[in-house]
Amino acid sequence: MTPAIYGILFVLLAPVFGGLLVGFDRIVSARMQGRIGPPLLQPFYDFGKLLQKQARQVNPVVEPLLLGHVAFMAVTGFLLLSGTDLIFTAFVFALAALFLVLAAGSVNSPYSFAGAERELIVLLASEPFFILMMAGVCKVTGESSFAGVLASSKLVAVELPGVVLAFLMVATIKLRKSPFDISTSHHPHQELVSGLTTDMSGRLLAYVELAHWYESALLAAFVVLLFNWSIALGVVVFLVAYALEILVDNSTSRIKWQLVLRSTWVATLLFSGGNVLALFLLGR
Amino acid sequence: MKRTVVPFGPQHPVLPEPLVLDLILEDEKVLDAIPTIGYIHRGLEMMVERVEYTEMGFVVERICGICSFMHGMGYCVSLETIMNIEIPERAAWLRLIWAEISRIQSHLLWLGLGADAFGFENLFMHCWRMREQILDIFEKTTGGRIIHSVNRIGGVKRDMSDTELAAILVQLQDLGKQFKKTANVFGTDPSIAHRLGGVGVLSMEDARAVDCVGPMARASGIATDTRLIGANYYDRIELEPVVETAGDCLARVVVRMREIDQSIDIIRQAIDKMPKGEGMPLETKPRGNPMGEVFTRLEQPRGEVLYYVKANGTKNLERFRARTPTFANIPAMIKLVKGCELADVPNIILTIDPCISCTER
Amino acid sequence: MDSASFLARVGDYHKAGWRLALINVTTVIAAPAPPHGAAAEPAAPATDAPTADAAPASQAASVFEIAWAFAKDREFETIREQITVGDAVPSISEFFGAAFLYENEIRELFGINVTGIGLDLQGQLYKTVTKVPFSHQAIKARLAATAAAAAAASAASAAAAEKKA
Amino acid sequence: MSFFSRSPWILHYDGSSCNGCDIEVLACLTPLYDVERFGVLNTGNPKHADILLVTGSVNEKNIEIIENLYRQMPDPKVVVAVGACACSGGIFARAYNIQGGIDKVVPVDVYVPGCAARPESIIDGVVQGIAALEQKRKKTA
Amino acid sequence: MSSLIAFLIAFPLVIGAVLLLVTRASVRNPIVLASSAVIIVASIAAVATFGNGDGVFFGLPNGITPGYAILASEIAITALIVVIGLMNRRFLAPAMALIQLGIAVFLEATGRMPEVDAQRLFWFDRLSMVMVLIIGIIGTLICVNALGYMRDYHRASPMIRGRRNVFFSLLFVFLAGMFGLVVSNYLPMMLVFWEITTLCSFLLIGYTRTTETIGYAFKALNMNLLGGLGFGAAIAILADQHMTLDLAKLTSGPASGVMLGAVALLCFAGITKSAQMPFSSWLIGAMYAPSPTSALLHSSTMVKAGVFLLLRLSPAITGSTVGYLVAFVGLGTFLFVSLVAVTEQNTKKVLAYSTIGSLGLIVGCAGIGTPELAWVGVMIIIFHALAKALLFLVVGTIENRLYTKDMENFDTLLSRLPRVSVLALVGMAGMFIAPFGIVVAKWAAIRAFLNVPGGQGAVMILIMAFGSSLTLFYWGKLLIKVLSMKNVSEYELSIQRRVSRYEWLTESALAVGVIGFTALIGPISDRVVGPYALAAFHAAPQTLLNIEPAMLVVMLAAVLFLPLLALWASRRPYDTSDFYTSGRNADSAHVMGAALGGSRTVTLRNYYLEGVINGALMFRVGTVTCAGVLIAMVVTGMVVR
Repeated sequence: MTPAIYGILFVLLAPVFGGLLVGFDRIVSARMQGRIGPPLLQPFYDFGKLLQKQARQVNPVVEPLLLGHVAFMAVTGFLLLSGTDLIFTAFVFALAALFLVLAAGSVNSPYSFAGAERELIVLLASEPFFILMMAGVCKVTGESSFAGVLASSKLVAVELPGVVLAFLMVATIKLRKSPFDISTSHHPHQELVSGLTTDMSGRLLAYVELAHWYESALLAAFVVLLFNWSIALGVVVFLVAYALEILVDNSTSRIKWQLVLRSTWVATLLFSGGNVLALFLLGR
Repeated sequence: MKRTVVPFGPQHPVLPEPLVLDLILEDEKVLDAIPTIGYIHRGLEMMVERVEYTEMGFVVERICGICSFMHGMGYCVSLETIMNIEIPERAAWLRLIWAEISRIQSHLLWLGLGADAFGFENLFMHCWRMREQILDIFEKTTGGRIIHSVNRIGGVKRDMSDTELAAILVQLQDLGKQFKKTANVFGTDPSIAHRLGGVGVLSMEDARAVDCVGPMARASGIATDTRLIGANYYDRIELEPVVETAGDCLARVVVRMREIDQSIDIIRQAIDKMPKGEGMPLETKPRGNPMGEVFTRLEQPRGEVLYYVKANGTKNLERFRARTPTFANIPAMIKLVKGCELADVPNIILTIDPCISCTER
Repeated sequence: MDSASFLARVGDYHKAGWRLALINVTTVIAAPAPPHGAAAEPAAPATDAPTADAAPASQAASVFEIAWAFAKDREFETIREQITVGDAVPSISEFFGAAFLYENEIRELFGINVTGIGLDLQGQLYKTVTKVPFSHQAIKARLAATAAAAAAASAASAAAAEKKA
Repeated sequence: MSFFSRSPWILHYDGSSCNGCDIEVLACLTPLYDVERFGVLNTGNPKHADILLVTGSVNEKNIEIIENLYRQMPDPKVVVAVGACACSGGIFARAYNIQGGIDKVVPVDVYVPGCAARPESIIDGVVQGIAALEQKRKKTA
Repeated sequence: MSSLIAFLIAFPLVIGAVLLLVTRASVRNPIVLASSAVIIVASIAAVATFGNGDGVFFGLPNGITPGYAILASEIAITALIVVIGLMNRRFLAPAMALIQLGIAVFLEATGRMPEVDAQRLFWFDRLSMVMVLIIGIIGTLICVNALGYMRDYHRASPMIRGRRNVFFSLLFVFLAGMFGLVVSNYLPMMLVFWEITTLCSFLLIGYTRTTETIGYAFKALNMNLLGGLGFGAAIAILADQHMTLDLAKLTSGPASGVMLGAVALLCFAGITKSAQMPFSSWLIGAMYAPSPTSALLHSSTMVKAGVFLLLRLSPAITGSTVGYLVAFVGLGTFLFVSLVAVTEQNTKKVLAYSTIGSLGLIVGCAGIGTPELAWVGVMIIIFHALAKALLFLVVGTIENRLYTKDMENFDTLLSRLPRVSVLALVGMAGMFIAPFGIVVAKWAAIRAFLNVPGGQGAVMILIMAFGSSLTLFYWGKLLIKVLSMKNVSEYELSIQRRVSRYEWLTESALAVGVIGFTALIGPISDRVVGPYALAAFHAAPQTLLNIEPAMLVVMLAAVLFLPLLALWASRRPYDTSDFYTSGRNADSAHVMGAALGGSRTVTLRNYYLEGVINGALMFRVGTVTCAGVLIAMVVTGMVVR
């Protein structure tokens, strides 16, 4: 029954982890920009305020879809940690992300719609990587569950260097960082106003935030899969990678969707694909 | 076939000011753009009916809060021409210095906004951090950060002491060095090259065809700079127009970045050449009411500005008209927006450095 | 105005590489201008015509002076034409595409009938509260209002002075 | 105390302003003033905003825009008029296309004076706006 | 027992003949309804009679042998093709039909045909069982649906001459052909049924008799006759070498030598019929036929015959080069049509590409041939049949209300046709959303490909990763359109009321099926698909490891809970708001302020990745690539072995 407890712990603690991460990010970014920045707990203040604020909806399907988005992000984490097949969690992960696209798309307003389309493109760009990564992890360890991979004696990252490399790129998408933050307004002044969150207000926006925190925590869990000696090692590596992402975020502009798609696919194909191909050819 | 229509503006985060475009998109390619403005139109030119010509300068300064100094100066120069007033030499030099400081301020402001539009928040912050130093200079020398009101018909209101000028020059040269680093980012960052390079290309022929002015024209290889006509003591300065030939958004950025250096150099020359000393005359008092008309041309940060003033011998002018650089550059912008990507629209709009309040008055 | 010869002159400027710098309109309140040859000389006020700042005679027609200004390097030249209200003015969009903004503007602000504008903004450029604010009537109304306000103010100050006394 | 005082998000709209106050509003975000210290974000989207900062006065064309933006903001919401033009029409009050301050269109909670309003006074206006926000929240809650 | 099967084949034939004579709708409707009910009951009865579904072989009642009936049928079919071909001045199809007949006659005349085992004419196992249920239930539901659809179709297009008697007659003959095909064990007999389905699909595609559809019909005919030729050649080889014409014996284990060559030719036939590249274009052309035709071709008949044959052949090709090459034809097709589908705006074509892609996956599974992949293949057949039938019927219904197939015109469908939209959403969810069957199958496929040794395995996983993401993209686009909402007028709302009760009935039944079968995936796996794979490959599939079927049910419940939540939310008052239009006027009927004054309706168009993916180019590249692999497959089978 232990795996299920891990899953429940994830559902409870991931938002705290994700929120603190965002708070940390905002402070570090501000320092890089020559500013002091907000308090560490600012994301939680924002979240609390959004819950207190009136939620005005354009249509009644947005809220259920957003709840689906949050719920399935949490469910993905739960499934992952409670021992469900890794490759299947990649599909559930995509479903969770899809709910956000649908919520934004259902508004049928120009900016939300464009944001939704871009998010779909971003999904299209990132999803192959996650499937490949999970397949690679399974192939290397011969295991198919989170606990199994953790128990494996091999350090996965050593055999999947290409996947680790591509992960850095794809994580930029999932963390909604420049240069890949094309679908939401990570930086305020963008052509899509607030991208797919444009028409969401109050608690609807809070759901998106919460889901994003879960998403960040999920990425941390994925890193643990790659650095499977211990959870602590994985989390530390994730934090280092996150710091790197902040740096990249602050030293690049947002690129256009064509390049997002092309570059991510090429990276996935070359690094992850090449890596997985090598694994198969070497008969590991 | 169905096409996406995006209502771009009047309220849009990439546009600090209201400008409206209906963008007709396929995927994200802009097939057509239908523009309109008018959200800032105040009827400023008509204020001549109510405001006497001596006070009108303060209204004209508020055509735009970014080139406020240049607008005030343009108005005063126009009336000085009509009334045949020769202004004291030191006043003319001071005007030139303030004008060039304004240009640096405006370019830094624009570089920041431009960077923010393509998602480079960090650069925005650094450009504006540097810009605050310029605002400090303005505050010290004129009393205002944005609206300066130092121009008078016949001269300027305030003097800057020679030591102060020397300190300003040091400060500006230091800023120029700081700016080198930022300029380096603009010049070398591959993601910026992706966003600006080859985007919104205006060839030299097109630039001539749409009659654009200022950095917009200079980035397309047209060596036009109204400062070259030599009025307002620019004939005493060594000045080469900054010209780039690529004609894309990046070229327009580079032109403005180089002009910051150029302006610092002009200020250095001016401080060298101006007459030194305390208590020199700053103003020649105008007498009577103006009669006659004039067209005045100046080079603002955004390009050539034109003033038409017609006076009829009364206290109120008969007609005042300002044709600002953005007004002349909007046709170029509309031309460039068609056929670009949605993500390029903010960059293209911003690289003309639009000042809608200038345009609409 | 003679459209054909005017357009020919504009065309010459275009061919010679001049840049359109400004299209400027000034409202001149005077007797109807002579039908031809007005372009060369400024509007000669008729002997009994009132000046602009004085209250205009109600019979006088609105006259606009339009100046098309062209620039080439340091040079700067204008073509000037005087027209009366209702006269059609040809657009110069065919030579100078950038003219559309000026032409839309003078149509909205001065009520000048510019024909054949390249990009017709259908009166939506400024969409002012006071329709055609620079038209003869609008100017007259505003001047009258200002005069009335001034008179009222002076009467009030006189009354105040009396009271003080 | 609610979270509103810790996380006021701003929507800035430029009415018929001369740009002066606009760029001062933007300057508040930049390193010298750094309003993000107080949790202030410039959202650029009425649906996310708590405080509507308007610079410049009301004219024929933007009157409905300001109205629309205000209507699209979820409650509780506060309007801060920044600069002389937004407060009363300022120097342009009698220009033919100006209808006056923005209180002609939407209820204004805080008036920030100045031509152009200085960043310090804009920040002060926002702080007062936060207080108004708290009061409105109490009323609706 | 055998009489039930004979009834399943004969009854639709008879009904088909009867319907040919019925021209009045009032007579036709009860006949179609009643006979559909009979077929459904009979197919369920057949499955029930066969008990646990272990493979059984049997002959015709009273031990009758087909004798010359097979040759006679072939002559009849060939004659029909020749006549129609010549009438339309097309000569390729008649030529191929004649060649095929020539082979048959030659074999018969020279006495090369081996003796028929009268007791092994039919083979009924779990795969046949699945197919019989799909044909018997989904196929008949489509026929019933067509009652409503065709009425509106002819109302909407008065230019087309109504020949509904022919249409319905063909539908039933088609079902008969399919029933025969999936239970045949004797290859020449199977070929006859095979050609019946080819002929029926040809006639159905050309139903409207416009120049365009006649062109597509002949394209379909030509390609399928080419496949039939392969089938015939395989029979000729087997007969010539005095090998067995018994399908079960042929596929009892890995084939070798000459037999592998024959199997390769049979695979070729399967690939043409399942519209894999390079033969995909015939199925795309078939989209111009009335929607029930598409539904029938895509879900329960025709293309499923192709993959059915390939799954049957799977044990014979597993592990061989031929098998790998077959797998790559399928997986290559999956990847390339997914790329093409991303750039396609016609909803029916998107559905068609999606079908070809899903079939490609099955072909890929069949080519590799492990117990797990056999499991995946059958699962996809089941769930794809349900979801795709539903989708085509729903799109048909929408098409008859809105007069458009353009996906861009499906926006705000949830507001305009709420109940139809819900059905469409179920269908789409069934195609690509996580707990639904096809996604579970895809996941299982990736798992199984992990065990494929060497570089092939890696390439397959790469194809799966990219292909699945592309699938997500094009379905996501369609889903956004359907899910969007706006305020609609009374008139627009009234449109939905004109949907006939036949359509409601059948589409709702299919929607319930999509959800119900997903919930039952555990039992289906345990009782049907798992044992089938065990029987075919002599090893139990290790698929639902680390995935609890119960967990899938919970996930499904969670996904289904959301629409209920939406329904509940929509009945409750909520704070409404306009959408963001940069401060311009906007209202809930989706009208916003335009730049030059006035207003304009919001129009939005999905992205088609222009400049990144060139659909036409991808189609050509895929066709050429897969053609190359296919030729290599046949050559390997025939020559290299």
